[in-house]
Amino acid sequence: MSAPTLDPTDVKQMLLKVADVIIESEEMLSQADRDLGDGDHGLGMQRGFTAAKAQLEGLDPKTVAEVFTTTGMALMASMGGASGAVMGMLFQSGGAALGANDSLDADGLCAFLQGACDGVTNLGGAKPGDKTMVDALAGARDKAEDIDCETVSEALQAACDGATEGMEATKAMIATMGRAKTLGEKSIGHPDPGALSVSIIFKTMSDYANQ
Amino acid sequence: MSAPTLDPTDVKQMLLKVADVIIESEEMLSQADRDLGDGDHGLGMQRGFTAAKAQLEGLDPKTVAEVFTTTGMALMASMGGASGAVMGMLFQSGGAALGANDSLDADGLCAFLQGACDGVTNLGGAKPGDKTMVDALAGARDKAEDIDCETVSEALQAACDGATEGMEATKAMIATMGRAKTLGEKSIGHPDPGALSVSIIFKTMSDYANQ
Amino acid sequence: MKKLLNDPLKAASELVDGLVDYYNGSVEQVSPGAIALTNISDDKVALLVGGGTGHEPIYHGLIGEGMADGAACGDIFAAPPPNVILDATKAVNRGNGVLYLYGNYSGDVMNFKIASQLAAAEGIRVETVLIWDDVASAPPTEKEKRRGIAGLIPIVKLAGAAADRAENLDELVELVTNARDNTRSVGMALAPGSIPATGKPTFELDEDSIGVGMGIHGEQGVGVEKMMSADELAIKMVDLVLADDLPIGEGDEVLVFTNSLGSTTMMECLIVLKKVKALLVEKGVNIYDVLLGPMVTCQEMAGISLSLTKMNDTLKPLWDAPCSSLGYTKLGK
Amino acid sequence: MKKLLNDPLKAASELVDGLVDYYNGSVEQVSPGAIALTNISDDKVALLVGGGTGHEPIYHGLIGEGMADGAACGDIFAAPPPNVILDATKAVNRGNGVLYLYGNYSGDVMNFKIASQLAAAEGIRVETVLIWDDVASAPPTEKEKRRGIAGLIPIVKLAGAAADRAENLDELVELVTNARDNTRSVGMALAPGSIPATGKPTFELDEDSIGVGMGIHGEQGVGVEKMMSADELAIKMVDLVLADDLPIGEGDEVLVFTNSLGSTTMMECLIVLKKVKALLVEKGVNIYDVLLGPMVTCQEMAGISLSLTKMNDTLKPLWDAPCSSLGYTKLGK
Ligand SMILES: Nc1ncnc2c1ncn2[C@@H]1O[C@H](COP(=O)(O)OP(=O)(O)O)[C@@H](O)[C@H]1O
Ligand SMILES: Nc1ncnc2c1ncn2[C@@H]1O[C@H](COP(=O)(O)OP(=O)(O)O)[C@@H](O)[C@H]1O
Ligand SMILES: [Mg+2]
Ligand SMILES: [Mg+2]
Ligand SMILES: [Mg+2]
Ligand SMILES: [Mg+2]
Repeated sequence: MSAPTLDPTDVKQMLLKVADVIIESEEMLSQADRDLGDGDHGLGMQRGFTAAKAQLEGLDPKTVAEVFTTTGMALMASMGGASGAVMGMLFQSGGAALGANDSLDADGLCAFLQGACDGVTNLGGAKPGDKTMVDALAGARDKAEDIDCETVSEALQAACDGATEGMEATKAMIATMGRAKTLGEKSIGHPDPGALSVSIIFKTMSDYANQ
Repeated sequence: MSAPTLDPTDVKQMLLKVADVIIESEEMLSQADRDLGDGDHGLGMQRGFTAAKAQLEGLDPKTVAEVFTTTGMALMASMGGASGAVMGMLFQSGGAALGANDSLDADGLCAFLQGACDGVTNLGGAKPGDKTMVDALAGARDKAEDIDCETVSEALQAACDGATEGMEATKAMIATMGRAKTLGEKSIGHPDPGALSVSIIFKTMSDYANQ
Repeated sequence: MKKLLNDPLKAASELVDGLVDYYNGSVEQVSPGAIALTNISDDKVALLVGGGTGHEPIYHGLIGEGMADGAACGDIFAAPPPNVILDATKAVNRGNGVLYLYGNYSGDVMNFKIASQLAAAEGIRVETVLIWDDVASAPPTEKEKRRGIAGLIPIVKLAGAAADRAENLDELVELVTNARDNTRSVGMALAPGSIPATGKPTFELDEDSIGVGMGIHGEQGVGVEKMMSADELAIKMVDLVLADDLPIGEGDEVLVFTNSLGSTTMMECLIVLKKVKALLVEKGVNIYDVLLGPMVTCQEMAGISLSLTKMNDTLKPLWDAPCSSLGYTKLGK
Repeated sequence: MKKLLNDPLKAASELVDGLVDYYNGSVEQVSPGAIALTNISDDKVALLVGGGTGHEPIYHGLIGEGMADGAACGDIFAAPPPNVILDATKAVNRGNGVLYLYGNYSGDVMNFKIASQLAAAEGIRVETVLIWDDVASAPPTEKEKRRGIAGLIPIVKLAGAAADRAENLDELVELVTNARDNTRSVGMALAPGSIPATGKPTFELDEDSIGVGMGIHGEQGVGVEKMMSADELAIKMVDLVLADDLPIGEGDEVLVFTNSLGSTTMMECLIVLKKVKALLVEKGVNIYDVLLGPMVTCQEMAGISLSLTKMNDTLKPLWDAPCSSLGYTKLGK
């Protein structure tokens, strides 16, 4: 499959897949947070996507937006922590930008990414370069916009590449945001855990659409 | 020297020597208390005999009793803990049994030992066999009484032997008294720290009189 | 690391249940993690605190008579989600608005921010005062970047008394801002606590080093130095606090608080207090009252912090009022 | 082991100085180690506590309004010498006699015994109540061999209220004996504290073992078992206390106290409390009040103890009275 668009049920399947991969990545994400923060990022993401999965499984979605906002609400309500707020906001504001569309195309993904970026930046004030998940998220948005994609699969591939680059770039940055992220120089060399999560999310979405 | 009697100044010198040896034995006594108790016995004895030394140095004794009771009071007031009470009492009640004598002979030593045993037993209720300093003290008393000594030097040698035997015997006993002395079976094999102190005290006294 | 837990991942929810048990009838859990006093009076301007669990007795151990009215509890070391905060907000609101008072950490700020939007949408007026007492976390010109540490104990106590007196939410904001703006702290880390879920240490620090100004999760302070004596450390803490922008000197009156970060003993807090007091008295500063003990902790972390609150005529009667909670209790003067 | 000390051998004297600083005018040190409240009323029957230091906040952190009038402080883990006890006795005595209330350890018993003889010689009437709440330290038929552990917190609080009411020393003895005889405790050791002077551990325990009924210095209990969950441990503690000779069952009212031995966190105490309460409620026992936190400690020892005090009509008003001290403070009911 290399789908031009995804319907609400596809998006639901795609996010269920994201949930599974994130849940499996608990140890890796926690380790990343141990290097930079308080070591709980994997646990929070696991808790959040377990809740999201339960919500999604019972959902019969009419719109694409619904799938994303349901995920966002579930993350927001169950995770707590910095990442609960920002990951929840990513999916909620991203979803809200999609209106009542019943399919996700390349333009839709760009709108989702822009909405997600705006929501998260508004909420937490982090800008690219602050070594947060915003680096990966803005990377995804920029790349997906730059390349003039025809299909959602291509756009997701671009978002995945952009998120990965953004995440890779955090390794060289000094952390300035977040609870335990004031290691200063010592934070250099490690990727931001939230950025790692975002890159995993878009990689899994891209893999789903391009499988 | 193998003195038939000791005058008050000799006794003072002898106890100053005891103070030095006990102070030097801090680590050994603390280690013994670590094996069986809370590890502070050497520190307490060091504190006590440092105080006793200061008192004795300023003392111009008229009676033998005075030297012992001064030592006892200093130990009692400065040490605290179980050993402050029992070691203080040893010298105080032992000294009190000597009346106004201006020299210490073999009979005097026996009276001292009997007084010391009575005082300590009265205070703490420990009997020989309970794995306390009473084993060494009663051992000293019994041996000094058994052998019909002519000189105080001989009597001190007997007290030293008796105390050492009493201390050695505590190794095979199960502790039943004292703050941290309820290790039960595990206490077997280790000498009681207070008994060790008592054996050092009489060994030093005997060495002084028999040097 | 031996810990008394059942399921490490349920530690937060079990400890909140236990907290409700501790309060033995005077506190209820309105939804998981949202707790409130059962006897909040009808005309009260409500005070809500909250944050991650695992730092007991803060934050949720600070509710009670003359203290906070409710708390929103997150998972271990994690800010509470907006819905938990909203539920707690609804439980304490008596129609006169709710003050959110919590430590300035980005997770907490974001979740409380979303919660206040949700509350506003339900017609509940909410205001926020952020606690940012840690002088080692940013320069005085950037207070909004400072972390909230042990100063939150005197601040919440003063705020609790203020909430009992305030006519309206604006007055409460003003009183609590007064308390917050007159409080400064600095912390010294000796050894990490452990993360209950994993047993791993919360940060790393050499056996012979002290994290000067380090935060309660191991956040960077003003440097790492060689282990020092209690007196040297007291001098360093007093210097760091007095060098800040709040003038404290001759004739001023202060609350002094030596807080243990967990396993540092009261013995050590008392020894440090002795030197801190001597230094302050030397400078002509008067001690209005003293607080001491493990109140803002990070599991069995070793370390200590010093907080000073400069008293004024508004704060004194607030401090002198009685209060009762798991974390801090005092008789009235 | 990093510790905030100056001279390890002076830790005891420095911490007592710091304690006087903590009390900020309401306590004075009449001679090294002997401390007393400054405002004891003229007709009071006085209450004196005491013991080794290093277990803060006990014993000396329990003086204050509605608590003890004075304390005799020994060196670290060592009973105070008779002269320190005597000085404290004289400082608190108002001519109506003094009650000595302390834990049943042979060093303390001997030193207090000598002190009471010295006090009698100076015409001061002294009586003694020994605290022996540890059910794991001897069978019920040999109470006089039992150690005093965390039960001393509720007992000293009840005694403090009793001392404010008692007409004479005999009445005080009777009230305090009532409190003592209705209190039972058991402790569980997880890891040793350290001896401040040497940095060495106070005892040894395998990484996967728990000392069941072990004393606060590592004294033998009823056995060593494999590490267990918080719930299992709560069950074990409740069983051990309820199996003792004090009947506690359906309809009875108890104070419940989960004490941390030092570095065990409030989180863990709360989780254990949750199960303890469930077990008691299941048996129809009513919870009169709850105490929780590190109050009877041995440096940074890890472990927990459970104390239950069975309430009766004499003890209830004593418990409900307000009190204030470093170790325990409560508002009146
Ligand atoms: N202000 C912020 N804006 C965007 N992302 C943030 C912000 N603060 C923190 N984050 C993200 O949250 C991640 C940490 O999440 P997590 O460890 O779950 O929460 P906490 O920091 O509360 O323990 C960081 O790696 C970072 O990507
Ligand atoms: N009741 C007693 N009678 C005689 N000696 C005792 C008694 N209790 C304790 N001791 C002695 O005290 C010694 C312990 O002294 P020390 O370690 O200084 O005091 P503590 O037990 O208070 O730490 C024991 O080795 C024992 O010989
Ligand atoms: Mg984290
Ligand atoms: Mg000892
Ligand atoms: Mg966290
Ligand atoms: Mg001792």
